[in-house]
Amino acid sequence: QTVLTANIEPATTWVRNFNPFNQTSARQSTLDFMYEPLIVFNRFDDNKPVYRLAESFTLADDLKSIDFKLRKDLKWSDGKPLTAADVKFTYDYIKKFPALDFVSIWTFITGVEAVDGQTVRFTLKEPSSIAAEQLSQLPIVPEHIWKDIADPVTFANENPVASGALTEIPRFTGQTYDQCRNPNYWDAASLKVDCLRFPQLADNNQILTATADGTLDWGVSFIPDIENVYVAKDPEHYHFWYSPSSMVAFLFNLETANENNKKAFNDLKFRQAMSMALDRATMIDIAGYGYPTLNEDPGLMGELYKSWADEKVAADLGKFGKYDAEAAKALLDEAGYADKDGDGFRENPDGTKLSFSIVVPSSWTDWVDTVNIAIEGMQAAGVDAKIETPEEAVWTSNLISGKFDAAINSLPASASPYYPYKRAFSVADKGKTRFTAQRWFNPELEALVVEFTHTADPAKQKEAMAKAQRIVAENMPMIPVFNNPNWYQYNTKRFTGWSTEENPFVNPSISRTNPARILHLLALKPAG
Amino acid sequence: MNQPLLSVKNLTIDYIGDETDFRAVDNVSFDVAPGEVFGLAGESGCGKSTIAFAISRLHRPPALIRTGSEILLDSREVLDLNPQELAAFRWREVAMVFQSAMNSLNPVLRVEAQFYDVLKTHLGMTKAQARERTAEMLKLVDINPDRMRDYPHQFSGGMRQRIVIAICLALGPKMVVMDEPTTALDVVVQREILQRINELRKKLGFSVLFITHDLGLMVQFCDRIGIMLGGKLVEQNTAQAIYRTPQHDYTKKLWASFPSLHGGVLA
Amino acid sequence: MKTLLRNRKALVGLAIIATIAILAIAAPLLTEYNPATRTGRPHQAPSMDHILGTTRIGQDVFARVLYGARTSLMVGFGAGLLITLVGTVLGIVAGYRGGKTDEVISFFTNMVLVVPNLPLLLVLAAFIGQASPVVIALILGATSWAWGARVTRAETLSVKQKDFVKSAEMMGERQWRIMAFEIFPNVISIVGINFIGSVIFAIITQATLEFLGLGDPRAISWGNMLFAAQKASALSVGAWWEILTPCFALAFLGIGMSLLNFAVDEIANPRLRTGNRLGRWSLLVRNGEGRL
Amino acid sequence: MSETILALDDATKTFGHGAATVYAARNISIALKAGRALALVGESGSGKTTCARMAMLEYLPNAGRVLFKGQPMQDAAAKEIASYRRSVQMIFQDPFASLNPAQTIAYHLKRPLQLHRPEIGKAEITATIRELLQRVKLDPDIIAPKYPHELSGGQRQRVNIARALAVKPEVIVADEPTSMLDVSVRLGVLNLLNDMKREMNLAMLYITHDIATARFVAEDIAVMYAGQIVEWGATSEVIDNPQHPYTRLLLSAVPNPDMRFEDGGSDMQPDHVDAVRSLSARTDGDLIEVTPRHFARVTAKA
Amino acid sequence: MAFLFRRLAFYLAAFLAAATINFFLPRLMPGDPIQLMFSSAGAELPPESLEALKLTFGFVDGPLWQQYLTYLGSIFTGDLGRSIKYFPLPVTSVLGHALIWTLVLMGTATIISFILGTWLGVMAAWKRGSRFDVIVSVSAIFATSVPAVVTSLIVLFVFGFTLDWFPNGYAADPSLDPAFTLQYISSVAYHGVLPMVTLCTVLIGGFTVTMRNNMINLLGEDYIVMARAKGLSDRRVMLWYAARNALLPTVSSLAIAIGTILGGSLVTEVVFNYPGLGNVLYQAILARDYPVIQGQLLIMTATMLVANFIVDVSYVLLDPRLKAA
Ligand SMILES: Nc1ncnc2c1ncn2[C@@H]1O[C@H](COP(=O)(O)OP(=O)(O)OP(=O)(O)O)[C@@H](O)[C@H]1O
Ligand SMILES: Nc1ncnc2c1ncn2[C@@H]1O[C@H](COP(=O)(O)OP(=O)(O)OP(=O)(O)O)[C@@H](O)[C@H]1O
Ligand SMILES: [Mg+2]
Ligand SMILES: [Mg+2]
Ligand code: NI
Repeated sequence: QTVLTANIEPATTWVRNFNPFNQTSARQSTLDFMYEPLIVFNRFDDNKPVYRLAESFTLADDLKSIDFKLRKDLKWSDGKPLTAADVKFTYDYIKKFPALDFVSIWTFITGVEAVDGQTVRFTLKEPSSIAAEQLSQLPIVPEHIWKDIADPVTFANENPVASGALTEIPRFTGQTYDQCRNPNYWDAASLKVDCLRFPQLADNNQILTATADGTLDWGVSFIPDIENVYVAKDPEHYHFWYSPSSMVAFLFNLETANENNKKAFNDLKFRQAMSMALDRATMIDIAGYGYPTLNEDPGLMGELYKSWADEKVAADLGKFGKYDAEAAKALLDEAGYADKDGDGFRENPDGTKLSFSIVVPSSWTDWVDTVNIAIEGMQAAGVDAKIETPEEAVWTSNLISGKFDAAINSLPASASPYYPYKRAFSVADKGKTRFTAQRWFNPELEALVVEFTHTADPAKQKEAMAKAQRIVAENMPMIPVFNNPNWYQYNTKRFTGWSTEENPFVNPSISRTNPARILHLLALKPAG
Repeated sequence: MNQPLLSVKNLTIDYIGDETDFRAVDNVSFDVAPGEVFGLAGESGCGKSTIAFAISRLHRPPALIRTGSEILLDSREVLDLNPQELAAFRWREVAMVFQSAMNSLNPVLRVEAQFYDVLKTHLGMTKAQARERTAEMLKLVDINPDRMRDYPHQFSGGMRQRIVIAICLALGPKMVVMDEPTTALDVVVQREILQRINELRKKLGFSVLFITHDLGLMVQFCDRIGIMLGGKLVEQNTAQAIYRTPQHDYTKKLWASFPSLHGGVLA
Repeated sequence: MKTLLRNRKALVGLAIIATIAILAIAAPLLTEYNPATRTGRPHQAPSMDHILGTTRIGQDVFARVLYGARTSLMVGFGAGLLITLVGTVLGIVAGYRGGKTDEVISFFTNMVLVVPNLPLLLVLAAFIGQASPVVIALILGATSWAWGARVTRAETLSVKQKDFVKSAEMMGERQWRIMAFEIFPNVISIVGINFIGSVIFAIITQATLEFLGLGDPRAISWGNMLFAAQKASALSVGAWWEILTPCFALAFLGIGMSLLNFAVDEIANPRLRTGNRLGRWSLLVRNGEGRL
Repeated sequence: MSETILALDDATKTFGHGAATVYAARNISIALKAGRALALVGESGSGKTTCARMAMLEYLPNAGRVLFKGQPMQDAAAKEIASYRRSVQMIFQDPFASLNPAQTIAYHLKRPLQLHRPEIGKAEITATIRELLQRVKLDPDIIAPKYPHELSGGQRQRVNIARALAVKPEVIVADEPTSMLDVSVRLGVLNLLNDMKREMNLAMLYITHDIATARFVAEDIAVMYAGQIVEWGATSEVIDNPQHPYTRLLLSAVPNPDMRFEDGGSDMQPDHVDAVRSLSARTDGDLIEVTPRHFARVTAKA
Repeated sequence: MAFLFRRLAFYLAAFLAAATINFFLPRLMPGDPIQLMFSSAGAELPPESLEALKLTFGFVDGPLWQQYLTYLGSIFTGDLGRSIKYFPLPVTSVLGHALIWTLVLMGTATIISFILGTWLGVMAAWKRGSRFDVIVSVSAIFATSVPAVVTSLIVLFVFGFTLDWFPNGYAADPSLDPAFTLQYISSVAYHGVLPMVTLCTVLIGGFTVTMRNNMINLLGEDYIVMARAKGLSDRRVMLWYAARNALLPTVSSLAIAIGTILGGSLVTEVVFNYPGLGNVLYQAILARDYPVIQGQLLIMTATMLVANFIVDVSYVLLDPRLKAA
């Protein structure tokens, strides 16, 4: 038996919960590993679809419906056949129990039907070119099990019957659990790893210990000073690779309750000056141990969406994304921000006081450090910026409700800039998520984002994005500083086949947000 | 006088202080004959209890018995006894009633257990034997033996005092030291107890070292009396002599401060 | 006060606290670094430039520990004062007034006593969110007075029995005057012990709360230093100076306060005093000048 | 006959309730007259202090009255109580406990003056304190600034007396004022009390268990047993001609250097003592005037 | 007996009051668990699913008084709701599991340090002023004055990291299944050493000092002197007369110490990643897991009350003087 030890999530004790619809309390090895997706889109390979339960999909020409064709002879782990009926059941089921619908798929589709034993058809509310991606996010569950479950919301699904690679739980304690090979897995031939083992690791110190002593084969944690603490322990086998992931950006609340600050925040020149006051290199170097990737793109593309970036935007507006203390001061001078009362800080052009705090969750120390460096820069430019460190929960709710002046925030990585734009700039999301915290909205931009999903033509999509990023770059609603690293450590002592910097065939993260992890797992094989 | 039972010679005791020492007993010498009642009188703090403690060698640091002091009991130097000898000596030869007998019984042990302690340690008695002896002793001091299973707080002050006396006499000691055994009691009870002790003394023949500040009582009860002042023994004589013909000024002053029941002031 | 200075424990304790206080006050003279800003590369080991090395983001540990002392002392003494004030007033009032007043106060006292303090504080600190040192001092004051109230009440009850209180009552003194001038001066040693104990408690608790991440991370304090060090995995990456420095600072201050506590204890209860005399006694015994 | 200033009239005080009721004082009637002292004697726990406390209004009798110059004080107004407090002063048994260790002697004397003699100005207070201390034969310069623990027991008791005198009282209640003092200083304090009583025409309640000192100080004596007065009358009359068995027992138990135990001093038979006790504890019977102004409780033989 | 009833009534009242505080406190905390989960769940949760989450965890808001009544009812039925962080486990099972470990850790540490501390205190008082006394007293001062955080960090640093003699976390080797096997039990013991040492260090000083002070006060009592005068052996006087009586106030301090112990064990558990109650509480606070916080405070208060009551009872049983009262 080959057992691969991995760390997905920090926890103080494992709770046996494999309910695939529960996004917050179920074990993070439930999706993808246990419930096979229909299709996996490989972001590291031009977002190409890798067919899993589905062997193909067809998007209608009007982009208003989509058919998935399932593979033949699929089986659940208990040996019962997996058919289009199960898919239909699943979608009907979550319509019945909205608490299960963790991606609100029923706001996206209007109907589901089993065309035949192998084919399901979804009808869409709006034309969408990304329907396959959206619909692949949800797990498919066996009708013969779930139809009898009275309360699927609190159902812990302790002994799952599923379709994925690893469905069996031979051992589960508060401190470790194993998830092993599905006896009826359709792709068993590709799977060389018999079991994944998840030891419970509570905090950085423990993770660090487990990583450094070689217990972990696959890790996704932040390791400080990794060259010394980890790689140096066994340079031959211990490796890491930090590719760019979610974007970290500063933002100003354009609707802040503080009228004086609001004036400045709504002044594009002020925002641009602030952006130029940020010493991004130092943030990366000091706060981030050098691991993050610089992001100076006012259009928010950065390293991550490089292929979508419009060079002209960078040429025209790129300078506002770069650290330039003198230019920042000059721009502020020009815009009329001057220290009139001699307190060492600039006031608004109309003489009202300008003073704000940047909120950051207290326990996210790297961000706290980042903000401190930002404040050094802003203060050097003569702006009275301070830091405020509420708890994570409070930070989140303040961002959502708009009770703050300025903040540091992140936007998750995705296959295309569509998602970050949609998340951050949809007026419908205002007051609902922390991603719209800056409260900057632009109808033209929103139209372009919709337009992007209404065409399946890559050229048109690219054009829409080019227009969109120019609008964003011109308005600078967010001030990106860097992209977080995609934490990933791997140990080649027991397994090989890892996705590496040299051979980046798949997003290497084992975390729940990366469905391609199943592809990664299938690529691994015992060493030697 | 024949061979004394207790002979204290040049007893000097200091309480060691952080910088200076306090001389509580200063070169005190006296003898107590077998069967005799010797009284020590003097005002509070003059060193009476300190002497009493020294006789059973009960002092703990910072008390220091100065070299040159001698305490002979039956011609044996008490200060030279080794721990085993000392353990055997205590209570068998010299027993003691404390200043506040009220508090000298352990509040959480039954009376019986406090007898048994002594009887077992010194005579190796079994529980049953000890119970028998306890009953005997309690009867001696007029306490119903049925109450031996009670706790000290269930007795009145006078009864507790008598219980202590009974424990004192349980081993038939040669000498009983009584350090103000009746100060906390009213005169009637006091009188009762002292009479009882007097009877027992006559019956059992032990000597008594009796400490009090009540000179009138002392003259009534003691054969000889020593008067102490500031750690020194300033006068020592028979009770009658101390009463009728006090020599030392201090003794005279003491008598002068007693209002009497029938005249103005005594003496 | 004189007795306090004659006590060796008190002297050492006071010396420790004074040293820390002086270091805290003189911090700007002792280090040119600003404790809040980066002044060097991350995690530099102790060197001439940075006597106690630097933190994860390059702040000077020495500067932080010096300025942090200010916070610890301020919170400690502030909260200690508050706790003692509340405890003493409630204790004396309950003990002296008796009756219903006593019943009500005692009920609350006992209730606060049976609610575990640290967990409650944890919840409170989380409730308040980013509790700054001042806020921590305030909530400590609000929740930790019970023990002091209880012992002060007990002591008041015994002092109240004393004839001088009776005498004042019979003289027709006002109640507040009796509490303030007759009783209070006589429970002062208990109040002193309570105060020092509360200071220790406040210092420890503040550090603990901050270590658990429930404090305001902007504050420069020893608890936050521990929190930051722990967050930066200082132990794992071998930056022992970052974690051990606040550890020892806290231990040192704790020991100083404890010594003082014991000294006051001994002064309040002379039986506990050992002092010099036992040493002198042993010496005399060894020299054959006496025995037991 | 001088006037009665303070009196307890048929006063009863109990503690506890139900089966655990203690009759600390039962139907006590006593009268204190100007220039005279009444001694209360009796064994420990007989209720002497309880009587004193009732007289001090520290607690009120459950039944009966406290009369001050004929006025019942139980439900007097606060103002009357205040003047009562000023007129009736107490000297406590324990000179250690009755002075606040945290305050100077001067403070102790200053407070009653400030409270009850507001007519005395600030400047005069110091002079008055000096005068008071001199009156109790203490040197004001040395004593006034000292703290209680720096004084001897006798000195402290003198300070207590001075404090009681500070407000020019009419009644002094002294609860065993000398029992904690060394023999050698006792007499001095008693003499002082005697002098004050005469000079200032004070009425005095003198509580003691030492019948000999009672004789020295008091004109009248009342013997208590188990919460009741068993006998009372003029001191010499009661001592020389005791009527109640308990009084006799008490007198016979007083240490007497003229009677060695061997010489028949040990004549108290336990049986006799018990009999006297149970007789004295009975609550039936009345105080009968045996000879003029000499009362004894007579209990019918069982 | 009446005394015990009075106490019992007090405990009931205190419990209700504490329960009420428990109810309102978490509800006043800013930030709610759903938003927290929502934010940490990442981007793929669209805002619409917030409602789904609220449904999941039963966060349907009735009027406060109604919630309060339901809550009071739930206390007495023992149904404390479901944990949010450990969804869908019921709070009782989350706490029950943690309780076992806390009992193992705290119980053992308390017993060890109580016995050892008491013994040291007795010996130190008996040998007053000796070198033993000096060493014990001074170390006790040191031990009591160093915060649990500091002790645990230093212990972890020295024995866990630097010397690497003991594991840095867990209650047992994760690769073993819980069972009554020698292997598992010895693994539990091995993992317990460091937290235990820390807790003992934190606790022992207090016990030592209390006992020493009590003893010293008692050694001046007449009945102790009398016991020595009786010729009893030192050992017997020390144990049977002095220590026994000095223990009484110590026992009562034990009840109050439970609070300190809970606090100390919280920090220790967090530092050593020990799966006990303290750690659970800490995590619950961070995750705003109200049901667990509530249940936890309730359990802790109940523990304190029970401990106090046991002490009250045993006090009455141990001290004959109180029986009469
Ligand atoms: N442990 C001690 N340390 C220092 N001094 C002490 C100690 N014990 C007693 N003394 C002092 O020694 C002197 C004699 O004390 P001792 O107890 O012998 O007096 P006493 O004559 O028995 O007085 P009393 O009649 O009040 O019992 C006193 O002045 C007392 O203050
Ligand atoms: N506050 C009280 N509560 C309950 N019982 C009391 C109280 N005060 C006095 N007693 C009881 O009342 C009785 C009389 O007490 P009191 O103090 O008056 O006696 P006493 O004659 O002054 O005794 P002593 O000579 O010891 O001072 C005693 O049995 C005592 O126990
Ligand atoms: Mg004495
Ligand atoms: Mg009395
Ligand atoms: Ni805030």
